[in-house]
Amino acid sequence: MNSWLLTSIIFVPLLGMGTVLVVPPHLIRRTALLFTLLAFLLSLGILPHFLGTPIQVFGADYQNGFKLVDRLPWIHSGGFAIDYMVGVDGIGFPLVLLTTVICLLACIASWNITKSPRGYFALFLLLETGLLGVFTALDFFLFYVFWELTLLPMYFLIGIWGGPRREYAAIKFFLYTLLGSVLMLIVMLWFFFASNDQGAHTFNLIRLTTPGVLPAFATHKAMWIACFTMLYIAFAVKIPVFPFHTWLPDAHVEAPTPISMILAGLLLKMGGYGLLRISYPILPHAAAVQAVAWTLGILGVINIIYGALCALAQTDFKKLVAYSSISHMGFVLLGIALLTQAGFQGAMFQMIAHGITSAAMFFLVGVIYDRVHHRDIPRLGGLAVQMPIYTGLAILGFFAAMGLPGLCGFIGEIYVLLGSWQAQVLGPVGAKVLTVIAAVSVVLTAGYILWSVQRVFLGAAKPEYEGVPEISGREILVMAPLGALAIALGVLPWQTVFTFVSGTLDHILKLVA
Amino acid sequence: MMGLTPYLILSAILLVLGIAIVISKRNAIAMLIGVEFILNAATLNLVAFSRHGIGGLSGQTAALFVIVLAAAEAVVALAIFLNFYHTIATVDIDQGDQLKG
Amino acid sequence: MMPYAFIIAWLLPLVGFVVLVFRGRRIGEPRSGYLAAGLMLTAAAISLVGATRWVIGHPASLNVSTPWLRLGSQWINFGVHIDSLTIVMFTMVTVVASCIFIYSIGYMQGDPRFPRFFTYLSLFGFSMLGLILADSLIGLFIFWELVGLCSYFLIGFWFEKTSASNAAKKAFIVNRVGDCLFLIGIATMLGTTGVVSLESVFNQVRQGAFAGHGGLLTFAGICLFFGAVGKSAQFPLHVWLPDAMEGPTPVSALIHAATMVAAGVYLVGRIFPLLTPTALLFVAYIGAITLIGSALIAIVMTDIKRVLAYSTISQLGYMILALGVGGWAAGLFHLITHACFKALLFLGSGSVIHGCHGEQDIRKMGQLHRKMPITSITFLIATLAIAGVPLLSGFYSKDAILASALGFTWTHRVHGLLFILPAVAAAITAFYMLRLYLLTFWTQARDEHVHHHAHESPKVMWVPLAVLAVLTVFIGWGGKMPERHSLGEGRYQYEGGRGLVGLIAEAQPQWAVSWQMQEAGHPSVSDVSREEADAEAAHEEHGFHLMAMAIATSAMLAGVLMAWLVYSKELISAGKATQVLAPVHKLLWNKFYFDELYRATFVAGILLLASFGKWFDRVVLDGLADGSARWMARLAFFSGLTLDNRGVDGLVNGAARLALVGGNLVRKAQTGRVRNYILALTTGGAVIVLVFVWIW
Amino acid sequence: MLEAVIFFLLAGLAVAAGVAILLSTSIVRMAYWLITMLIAVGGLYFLLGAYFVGVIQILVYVGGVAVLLVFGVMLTSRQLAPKLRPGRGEVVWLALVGFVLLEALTLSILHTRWQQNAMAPANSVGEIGRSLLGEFLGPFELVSVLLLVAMLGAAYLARPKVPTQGPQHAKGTTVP
Amino acid sequence: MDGLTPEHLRYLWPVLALIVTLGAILVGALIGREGSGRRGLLAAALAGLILAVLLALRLNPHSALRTPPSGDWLSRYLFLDPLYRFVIIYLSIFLGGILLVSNSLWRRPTWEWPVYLCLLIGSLIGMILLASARHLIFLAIAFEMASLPSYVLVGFRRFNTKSAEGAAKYVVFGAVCSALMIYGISLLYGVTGTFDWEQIVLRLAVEGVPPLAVAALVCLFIGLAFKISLAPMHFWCPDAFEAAGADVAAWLSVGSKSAALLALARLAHILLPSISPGIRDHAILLVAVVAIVTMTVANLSAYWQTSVKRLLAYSSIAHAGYIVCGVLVLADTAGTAAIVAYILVYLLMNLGAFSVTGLIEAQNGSDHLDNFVGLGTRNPRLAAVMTFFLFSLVGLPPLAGFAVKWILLSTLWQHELAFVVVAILANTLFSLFYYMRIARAMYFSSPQPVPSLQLDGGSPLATIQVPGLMVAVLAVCAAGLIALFLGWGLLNNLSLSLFAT
Repeated sequence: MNSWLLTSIIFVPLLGMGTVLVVPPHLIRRTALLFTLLAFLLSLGILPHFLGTPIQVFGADYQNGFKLVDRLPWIHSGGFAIDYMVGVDGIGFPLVLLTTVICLLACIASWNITKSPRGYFALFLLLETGLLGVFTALDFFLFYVFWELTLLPMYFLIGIWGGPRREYAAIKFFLYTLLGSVLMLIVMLWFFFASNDQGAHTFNLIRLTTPGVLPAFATHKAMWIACFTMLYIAFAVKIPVFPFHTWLPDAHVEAPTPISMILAGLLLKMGGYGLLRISYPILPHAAAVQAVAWTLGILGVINIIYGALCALAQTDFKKLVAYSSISHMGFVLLGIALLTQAGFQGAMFQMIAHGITSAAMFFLVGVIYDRVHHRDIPRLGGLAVQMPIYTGLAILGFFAAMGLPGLCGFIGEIYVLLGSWQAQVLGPVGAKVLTVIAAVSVVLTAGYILWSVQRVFLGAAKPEYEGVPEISGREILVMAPLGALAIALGVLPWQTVFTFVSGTLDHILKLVA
Repeated sequence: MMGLTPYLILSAILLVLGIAIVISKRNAIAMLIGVEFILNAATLNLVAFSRHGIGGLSGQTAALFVIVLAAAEAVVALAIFLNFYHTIATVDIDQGDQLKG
Repeated sequence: MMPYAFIIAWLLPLVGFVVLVFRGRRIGEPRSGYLAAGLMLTAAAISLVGATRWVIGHPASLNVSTPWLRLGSQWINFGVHIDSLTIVMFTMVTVVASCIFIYSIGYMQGDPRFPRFFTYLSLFGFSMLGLILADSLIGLFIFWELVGLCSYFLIGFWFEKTSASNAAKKAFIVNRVGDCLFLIGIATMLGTTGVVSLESVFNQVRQGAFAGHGGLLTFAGICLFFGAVGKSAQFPLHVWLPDAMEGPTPVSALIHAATMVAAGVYLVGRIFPLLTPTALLFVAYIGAITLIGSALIAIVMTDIKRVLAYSTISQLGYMILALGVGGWAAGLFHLITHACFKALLFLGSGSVIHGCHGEQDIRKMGQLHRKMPITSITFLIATLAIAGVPLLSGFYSKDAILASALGFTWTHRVHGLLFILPAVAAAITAFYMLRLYLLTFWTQARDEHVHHHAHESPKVMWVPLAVLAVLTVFIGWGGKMPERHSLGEGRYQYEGGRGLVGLIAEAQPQWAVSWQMQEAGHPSVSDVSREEADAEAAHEEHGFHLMAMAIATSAMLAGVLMAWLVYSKELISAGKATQVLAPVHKLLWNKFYFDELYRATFVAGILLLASFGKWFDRVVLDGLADGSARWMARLAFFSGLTLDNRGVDGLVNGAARLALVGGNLVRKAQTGRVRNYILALTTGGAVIVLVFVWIW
Repeated sequence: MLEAVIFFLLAGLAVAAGVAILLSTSIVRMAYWLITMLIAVGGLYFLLGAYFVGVIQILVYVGGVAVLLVFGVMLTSRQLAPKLRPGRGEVVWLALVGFVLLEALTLSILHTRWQQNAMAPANSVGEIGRSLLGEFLGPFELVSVLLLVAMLGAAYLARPKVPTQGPQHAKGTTVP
Repeated sequence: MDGLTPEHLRYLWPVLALIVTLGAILVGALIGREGSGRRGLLAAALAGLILAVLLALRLNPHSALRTPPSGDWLSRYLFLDPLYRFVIIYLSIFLGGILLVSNSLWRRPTWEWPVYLCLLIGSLIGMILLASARHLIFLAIAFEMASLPSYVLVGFRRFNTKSAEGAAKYVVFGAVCSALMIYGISLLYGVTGTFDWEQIVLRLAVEGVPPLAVAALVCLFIGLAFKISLAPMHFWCPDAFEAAGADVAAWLSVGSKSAALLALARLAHILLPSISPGIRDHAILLVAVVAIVTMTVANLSAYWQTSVKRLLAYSSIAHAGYIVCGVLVLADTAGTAAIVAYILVYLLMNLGAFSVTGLIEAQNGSDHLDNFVGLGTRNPRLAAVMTFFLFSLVGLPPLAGFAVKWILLSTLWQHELAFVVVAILANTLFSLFYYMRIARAMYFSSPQPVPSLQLDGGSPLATIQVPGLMVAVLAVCAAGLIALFLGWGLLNNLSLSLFAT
């Protein structure tokens, strides 16, 4: 009973890419906007399917918590049972919605791309298809294909339309992610040949979560530790986590504004989503091991503190925002690592909240860059006088990222902190120590955000930026929805996010704990 | 009556000599001579085996074919060397080191 | 019906904020002020009506809440809790705020960003009232930070001045340090008790949620208290309040005198039942240190607003001390009275500054009472009130505090300091307040230019001064502290309170955590026996009250006399005194060097750590990734047998640097001479044959 | 017994020819030594009783291939080819590899057990003809096509430049 | 030999058809007017190829891999099974593509066109027979049949220094290797007394493998390894490909390599299962080591290349290394099926990549990397298609290169050859660099002033006119890559069905 809604959402951008390649030059931007808008409207179609279910009973258990499942046999030959299977559940659906929203806004933001727009918008739409595919794929092979599909367009988008050191940044991005995906390929092979779902091998992510489908894994402890580490590295590169994060600042600094909006808003979520979709449900006993929880927790905290510290010391505005993304994503990892219900909910919410705030912040930096053509904070200053409306929106965006109550950043952080405080997996004291260190980041975040706001916006008006034009209508069109979302998620988090997300997360936790 | 082994040893010696010639000589045609040595070693083997009752007549017919192959190869090789000579005015194969890396 | 009235009153400023945010610029200068002030006045009216209905109606407490969100498995409700303390605080905040709103219409006249000022003020009003009504720790925390945000905007209102934006940033970050510990406190409470709203937390604690680990309850109590320390500028985190004076004066009056800084004391009052005796002792000592330290600094300050700022810190120290020693009603009563006269003082100083066209240094003022009669009279009333002259509100509340302090020190002799320090500070307070008043209004005019131009502020500014002056005088009358009867198991019962202090005392928590309970962490342990407690209460009742009153008035008189001698009669010249005590004066003048200390340790430390982070990230980690590529490229290049003239032309650029290249060695083998190929071939063949034959 | 003497004579001659080629530097002398080697091997075939193969060897190899080589030598060495001395390193390496290969082969030859049955009777050309068209009919047909293609390629390459272009012998000139 | 009825020759028809086309072209060239244009002969050649394909399609051999010599005459020399049929169809269609490409890239005088066609068809016949040869002498002759025309083809541009040098080296190297192979065959004949591979295997299984037979097998392996360009025998490949034209290079890189690969796979899958486990493990280890060394050497050397043909030569060596791993899987026919699937996609990738390089070489002067600079702006569509081929050669998912590499990896993994899988993955990661260099040149670096390189005619950095035929070929290749990825289930079924009993 395929409902084809999800498949249409995924392949509408691909159709858009086709039309963009053939449409006359002056229509390119409009067609791209049309198709991203269409994808967004279709993704709204998913909403009624989730609104109907009452909160408690949502998603009876992890297996049949999936809705709008489209299943098509794709490759059934020579012992392979790969089928095109997409579906969406509590954690998938919000990310799909986030993807369509951010891509729509990024499309509006890339209105003044001058260098070969046809190629730009074609790759842009291909990237959107890849992202939508990653968040809905339920077959490991399909997940891997879409995961790699996002690699190609991003490489060219950064490489061709980027800043001065774009080639270096692009190849570095490509290499880090490819290294990760090669490890994922090995794990995919391992899962496939070790699984026997009623006798046959399977890639189906749902079937793999049922106990007994991976018999060899139940007995050999070393096997699932190895698999878990490899998968973790693949996802850690994307989140990014401490040792593998060096590509992010370079990629962000060099990528054009709309692309870094998508990079920060969506690509970083692939890592977190991967952990929640593949690592934890399929290898629950690996995740429950105290040593694993300790390492992930510590790495999460390092990410938070290290990101905040580096952000404090940056002079390039965009690099500062990039490091702030690392710090915020550290909360996601900490939330997931300590296996508490609130922690999971916090991690998921933080992913969505960070999507909104980081997209907003990168757009804001982009707006400044379009006007003054440099991002050097010491040289900036006194913009509040020239651009009051822009400063108002910027304050909203930056304070949301800082985690001010009433805005979306706060809810994610408070959930993760309160949740990880009660974690039992690290013994009575362990979790509490980690939470205290993470809580300190609240001060550091306030530090670097206020300091940068002060140096960029406040202070006396500088003659150098005399004639700087105020924020344009189009730019407000992009910032307004992000601001509204930040407030809505901050004031009513339960109605906007948690009703959909908590059901599935509770079941994943039930699998693990 | 001579045994089979001396013939085989001789063919082994011819093989080694052939390889040595090919490697040590810088003149293209000399290398061809080396190749002829190897092929002769092969034909000698074949004939020796067939005459000592292994595999009957097929060895000798195979030897014939090997000779024909050698001839064909020599023809093509010489044609190429001629062309090589025409363009680079020497037969020293080592001069041809533009293509490398 | 009652709670909904208060909720409407609470939401009015929010309406003002939303309207002003979008239409502020269009509404323009005076009208946006009238809108904001009008809304606040209506809120004040509603709360007054509500308060009178409450005093007559007498319900214990009212709760309204709606489910907001589910944290993990616990449901968090967002609601309103109203008891007599809330009523009193709500009325006080709305009344003082409306006075200040009206005042600032005059004060901020002609400022280009006039509407924006009132936008921030309305937002502050909304979040402060929200803080008072919040029924759960998390609700409290949310408005806690929103209030901090408004103080950030208002301090940094004139952001062209870098000192203003620095002060704003400093205020917010120091508040954030306090909030961070507050958050940890909330996490502990939530972690152990599993519930959020204050009522249910108290029940859980009483049913022994902290059984077995009393220490954790103390730790949680202290963490929560640190939130208050951050907000009410107590000892370790007080550095931001003096700098906050950069903001416009009405802001200092509203936020940094009456309301926001009081929020810390209100929080301690709310969580009082959770505080274990050790925690209370810690609170008391912090209060004591703050009040004596800031009082001393206030003596040497020359900027009129800085003096008032330090006096605020000192008075807050009093309130915290009162709560620490168990005088719950006394502390909070002092909070209300202090709000009135300190707001009056600040507005008075505002009108002085307004009159002297922005001049804040009292050394340049003098003889202004003739030029600004109303301001000087109202300022005098407030000064006397704060000094503790009888019949004024300050006297009653400070006397109550000293009484409870005396009561406490009487039973716990070892903590004698807790009474001596406030008593001494009472004298010092009287001294520096009188000094300020005399130097500003009575001594001969030191700066002719300032004196000449000084003029009385317009009607819209001195009317609020008058209203506040009236309040300062009458608010304390008719107040009587209720008696306390112990009902066993740490439960107490109060009755017989009259006046404002009686009203406040009604909200006093019925029970407190006793020593035994702290060790055992479980209430069932039999508490101080009933009779013994009653005896102690009775004894305490009469003796201390009179004795405290006597000591307080004598200290006040000493202070006033001293100030009179030094400044009015110049029998003891101030200048000579400063030379004799030069080192002490320098120490006080530099505010015990706290600012420099913090800047050297924390700020510098973090910045150092940050630059290390940046270096480590760029050099070490990036270096590792590129280095390995560069190293391999160098190895390959070096190992190449023959340099290929055509192949390698400037290949080592960015991308190459990244590529792992070991190919040169192998590529060089491709010498182009076919004989080498065949040599390699035969060697390969020979090796393979050898291996096989050897195996065989 | 006589047979053994003749064998050692011819084998010695063949090996001597090889060594001579190794040592000599002039290409012309090499060609002649090649011819002697071929003849020696032809003689061995006669000794072995494979008369037809021997004759073919003499006819095709010596008559055809060797003559072709000599022509090649004549055509390509118009100017006196420089004495081409192999480098020191190569000779040493060569000797080592050669010795290892030889040792391996001889050891394994001695090691294998051959079906030592009697020398097959000297067979007539007819039998070879029958096996040529019987068992080896496939290769026979294929070889004919091979020779056609080889001849075609060689003829193409060896065709002199089309006169219209005129002599262009300088190195590196290219004919589009 | 009893009478040969047409019935016996059923399997010979396709090959006969090719030989007849060869003859027809020769006769056509002779009787046709001088310089009458290439179209006529091209049509004749294509007709011959299509005829061969049709005839091959009519055959429906029983699918067992090894067929006892049935009545058919050819079965004595060839393994007449579906793989033989597949090879004919596969190589003929490929040659059709090559001819189309050559026709549009042709810059030489028209009288050389028929020679070119004949040489190509001759090598085609040789390759087809080599892939399924069973009788060792037949194998040797087919080997020569495939090699001799390719020596001439490499040296086809007669008086060009590079091609003459390349051909000379290639012919010497080839001659030595084929001579060694023939020597190996003679030894093998000595040990087993027969040329028929089936008998040899039986004999070796019965009596065990004497060291002389080992040496012989090694020499045989050296011969085939030369053709596949495996590690120690790969030296000729880069020089030959750089010397030859891009279309000839494509033909050699796919045609001769896949034929030799199939021959090796076929012989190994008959020999290895039946000989004693000791020798078999060593043999597998040898082939595995050679494969891994090939991959690594090729990938390492490819990075520094500036001539794209040379770079693609190293890439073909690397891919040969990947494919030969298929031989390691002995248990069932999955290994050979993986090889068949791989070479099918390999055809598309290489044909595409070499044709684009050919175009650039013809119209921009030389195949130096600098000529690729700024192609993204000059010919966006051509650059896009080239990027397709590059990323498929790397093995990224949306393209078929990944699918076949996946089939190969999963088959290897299934048979406990994990270390080979890891080696292939590492090399894939590593191969990314040199493919990226071409992509980087095309897209990222802006076209600098005229690059300093010797020109074979044509103006550098000029936009490239892509002739009609070429557009068709490129489109088919690119579309094939996508289609085969989406439908690689069918590809897998096809390759498996070749061996399903």
